Amino acid sequence: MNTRTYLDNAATTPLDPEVFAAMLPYFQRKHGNASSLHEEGRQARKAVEDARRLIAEALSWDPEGIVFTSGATEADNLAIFGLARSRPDRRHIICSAIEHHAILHPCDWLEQQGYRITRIPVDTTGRVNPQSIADAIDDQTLLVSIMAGNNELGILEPIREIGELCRARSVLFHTDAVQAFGRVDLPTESTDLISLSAHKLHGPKGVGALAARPGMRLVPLVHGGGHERGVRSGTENVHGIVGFASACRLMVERRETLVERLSGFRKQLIDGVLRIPGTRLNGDRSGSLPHIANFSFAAIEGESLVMKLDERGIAASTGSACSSPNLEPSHVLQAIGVPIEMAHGSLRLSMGQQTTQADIDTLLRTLPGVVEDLRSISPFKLGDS
Amino acid sequence: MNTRTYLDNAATTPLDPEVFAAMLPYFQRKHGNASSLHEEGRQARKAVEDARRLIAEALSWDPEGIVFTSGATEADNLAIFGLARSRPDRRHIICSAIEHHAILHPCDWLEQQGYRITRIPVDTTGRVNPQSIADAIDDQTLLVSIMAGNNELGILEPIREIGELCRARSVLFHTDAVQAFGRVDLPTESTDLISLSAHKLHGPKGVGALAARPGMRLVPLVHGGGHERGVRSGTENVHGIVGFASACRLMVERRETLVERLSGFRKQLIDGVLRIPGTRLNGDRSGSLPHIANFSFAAIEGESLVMKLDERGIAASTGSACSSPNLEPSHVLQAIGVPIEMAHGSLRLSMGQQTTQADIDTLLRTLPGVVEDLRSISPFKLGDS
Amino acid sequence: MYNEQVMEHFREPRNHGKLARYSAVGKVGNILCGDVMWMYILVERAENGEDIIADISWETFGCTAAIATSSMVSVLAKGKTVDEAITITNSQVAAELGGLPAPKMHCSSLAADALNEAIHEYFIAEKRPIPATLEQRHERIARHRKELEDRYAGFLDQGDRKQQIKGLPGSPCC
Amino acid sequence: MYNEQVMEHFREPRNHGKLARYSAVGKVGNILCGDVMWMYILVERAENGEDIIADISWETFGCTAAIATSSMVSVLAKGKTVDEAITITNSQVAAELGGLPAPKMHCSSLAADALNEAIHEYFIAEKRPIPATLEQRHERIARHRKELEDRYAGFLDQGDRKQQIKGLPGSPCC
Ligand SMILES: Cc1ncc(COP(=O)(O)O)c(C=O)c1O
Ligand SMILES: Cc1ncc(COP(=O)(O)O)c(C=O)c1O
Ligand code: FES
Ligand code: FES
Repeated sequence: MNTRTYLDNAATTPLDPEVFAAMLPYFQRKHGNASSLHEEGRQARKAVEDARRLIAEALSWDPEGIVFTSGATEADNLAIFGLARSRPDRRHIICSAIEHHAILHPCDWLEQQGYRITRIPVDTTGRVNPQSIADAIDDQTLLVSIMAGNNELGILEPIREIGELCRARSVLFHTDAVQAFGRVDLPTESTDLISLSAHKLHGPKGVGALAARPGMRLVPLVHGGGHERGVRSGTENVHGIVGFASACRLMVERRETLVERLSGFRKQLIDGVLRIPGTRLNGDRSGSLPHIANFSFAAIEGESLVMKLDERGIAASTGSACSSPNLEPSHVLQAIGVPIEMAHGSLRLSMGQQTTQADIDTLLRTLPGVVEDLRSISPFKLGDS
Repeated sequence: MNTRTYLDNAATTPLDPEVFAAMLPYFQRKHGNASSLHEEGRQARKAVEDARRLIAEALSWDPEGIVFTSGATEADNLAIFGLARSRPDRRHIICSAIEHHAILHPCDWLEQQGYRITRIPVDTTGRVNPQSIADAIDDQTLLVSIMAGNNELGILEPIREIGELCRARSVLFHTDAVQAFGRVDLPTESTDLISLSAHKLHGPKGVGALAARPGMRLVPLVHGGGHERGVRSGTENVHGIVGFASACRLMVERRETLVERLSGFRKQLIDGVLRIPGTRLNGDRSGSLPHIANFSFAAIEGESLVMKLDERGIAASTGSACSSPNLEPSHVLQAIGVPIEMAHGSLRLSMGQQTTQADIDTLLRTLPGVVEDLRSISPFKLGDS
Repeated sequence: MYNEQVMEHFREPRNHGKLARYSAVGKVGNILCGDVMWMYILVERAENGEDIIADISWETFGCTAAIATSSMVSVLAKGKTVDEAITITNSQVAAELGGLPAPKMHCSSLAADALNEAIHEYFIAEKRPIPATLEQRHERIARHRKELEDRYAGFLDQGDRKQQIKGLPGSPCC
Repeated sequence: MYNEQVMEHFREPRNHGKLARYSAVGKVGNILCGDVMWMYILVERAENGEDIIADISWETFGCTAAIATSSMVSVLAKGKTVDEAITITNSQVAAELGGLPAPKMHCSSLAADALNEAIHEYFIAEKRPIPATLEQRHERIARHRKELEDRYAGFLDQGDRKQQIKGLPGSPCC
């Protein structure tokens, strides 16, 4: 594993050494429970509250509204269920067809309970048309949830416009900013709830947050000792929270240079990969997150493509059916209408702060041969169809 | 903080150095997402599944039934809500009056939704009478939840008997074994669900588990990517899970010597503290967890007692009203009927594997003076009442 | 949680204990709620005819904040005229201590109330006309005490302080 | 996830590609489900009169397991008599590979099915009586293909393979 090329940073990012250094004191030396009265407890409490302030600052948010969770999946669930249970009179939710499962599955569950769920379709690049959201809002609408940037395609959604139109219609607006935070500007002033996850930001796994407007009533998913102002009980994951805050701060600090570098790499990736015959870009060249690019290759299947790349030292991912535990293809690729023979052969390349020019070169040097190998054993030939 | 005496291990324990060493590779070098296909992902998956097996072994449980959560608060909630939502026909739950809030508050919530909740009273030592559970079970009973060992008093509940009588009546039995696991034998064969938390076992904060009989249907609290066999979605906290497993293994390995040592310390604590006039032991000398002892001191208040001890380098905790954010006294001390003038002056001392004879000596040397100081400024005198 | 000033008064409380000789004592709080404060004052007539709090002390059963605010109230009142002492408010006590955590603000009102009650008792004993603000505050304190006693009546069982407190809501463990 | 044997066949697949000369081809799978396997066999009459699978090759669109099982089936069948080759089952294929992850077991059936179909086509072409097990399996495979085609009919739009696959359920991202 010495010279691996890790291009799956949308799945998870390696922990930043500086983040790890920030966490280090909280494993053994400062091990207190943040609810304890004594010195050890006060130290932990201070760490948690300092972290809350740091994250609030990075988001331009009121610290009172930051609720720490075990990750963005929980944050997304808390947004959906927390609001649904606090406002049972409103039984209509609007989301996009390409939300993460952490949004779609809570919505599916509510639909079974009799909620109306409007899943807004996207265009062939993956973009939601704000007008279709305006059209879908009615006086039963509890919440509009549209992700800021899509984790498979990298496409950015027009969340500023959507947030503003929700505000004008007095409907709450949530955005899953797991991939977008620290990479693009978020229109926090027109957003009511934001989900974040530390491990997508070179922070630790197992911690995230829901930022909610202070005072917004959310019924907890997890009841107990009354932590996090009663919205999320459970002993605080102090080292995780400290690492999360440190990661947020670093993302904001480094954003400008990072985005510039990754945008350059992304262009190289797109130009280079599209030179391979029978290839298509899923998503769009522009209006995208800087770190994610998604492709499809005719006549080959994505799982075997990822495995061949892995054999050559490159980590990437795919939305192919064969790669999923239940053998169902990516709902995102379906939603943008990728042609059948292309849908199974998708490849997501995603970069992090540690990504180098050498990584890009390695990928572009290796990928054509791998694609060719797999095509040479495929019953479909490029000229086909 | 160099020579602190940490006697609040029931609140949280310092991370074991060996546990930390086990976690270390999973922060930076092995940073993959356990759902990813590639080498980094497979490494993470292996770590998670190895951990699941280790914990299952430590519990004598089927690994298929181990669901990783963000801690025991979530595990307790998942047991209560997960079952309630999967079996909506049964709307009666039995628990003890001295369960942790992570059990009581989900029950309170269900009660608001129309469930019947029977909160079994305890005797003056904190013990549940199994007969009163047998009497409370009816054909609507979904679940009996009785903790294995109480976190405030240390008292052990007769969970083997309770589990067996539940089994005989075909009612599911859950136990919160957060404090008891690794310290006493658990009757796993007569238990259907068990909650655990890593940070109470010298493992990391932010991770725990619900062990459920394999195949038992639990409706998830958190829906999404379908992790943990669909019962608990969210990217796995790999380093946390690895640390949790390591901690469980060490607890089991060291249990015999640890329990012997701590039981000896506990006896010294009880003998020594009761020598202070106007003192009472809450709980019981025997039939208790080896690491927890709870006392009350007449005429003084617990928060100021804990703060005075803290000033002298000793970390402990109290169930006093003044120490709680909402100024309500411990429901556990209330449930065992601690006399009023004693209820406010409680002190919980709890030990961990790092506790030494010197810690016990320090406490016993320091406490009498601190109690006397506070009594000297109290309007109540010992002879009173 | 507590600032250094609070901790300093907690560590080295000023004027604690019971005065050997005192003019009046103000008793506030309730053992059931977990805080009880007794404030002793010794009032002396100065040469200019003013009533001076020549000495003051207190006994407190309560938390760190309760002890620190008792101490601070005694410092603030000592040497003041009774008329000046009446004007000491709980927010002043908290402010002099550099602030208190939100859930602990009530402790500062407890200390200021105890002083108020001591002075009120002094006025009664001296059969002096009671200033309106003093009386109003006294009535508020009495009302509050009555409320508490009613709330906990079930547990008090006619003055038996040994009565057990089963059934109060909530808890602070972790 | 995959064991070393599977990975070895994936890395160095045996007998892949299209035979220059073949007696029959078996085609199974469906592009909509993401796996398609074509198995080519060259059958030769041995001196003792037996039909031998003298050469075999395959083309596969599918996952690692699909590729490895294609490779393994070709290895197992090569040089066998047709009658022997008929008896190769998918569990045998998986076992020879040292096992497959549970969700990938169907890939091994795909490979064994492709061989079955090739042999079935050969029997038809040779106008030979078709053994009952071969025919049963052929019918099962045909039924399954029909089911899949029905299930995806909406997306297929009368043979237009370019049709988009909007609306299939689920996804594998993380
Ligand atoms: C857009 C998006 N939302 C939510 C999640 C879930 O976050 P977590 O892994 O913290 O549960 C992910 C990644 O898994 C994501 O990419
Ligand atoms: C008995 C008991 N149950 C549950 C919990 C909650 O566990 P966690 O801190 O992992 O949320 C605790 C401690 O906080 C406990 O002592
Ligand atoms: S071909 Fe799709 S899972 Fe094997
Ligand atoms: S005396 Fe109880 S909170 Fe201060």
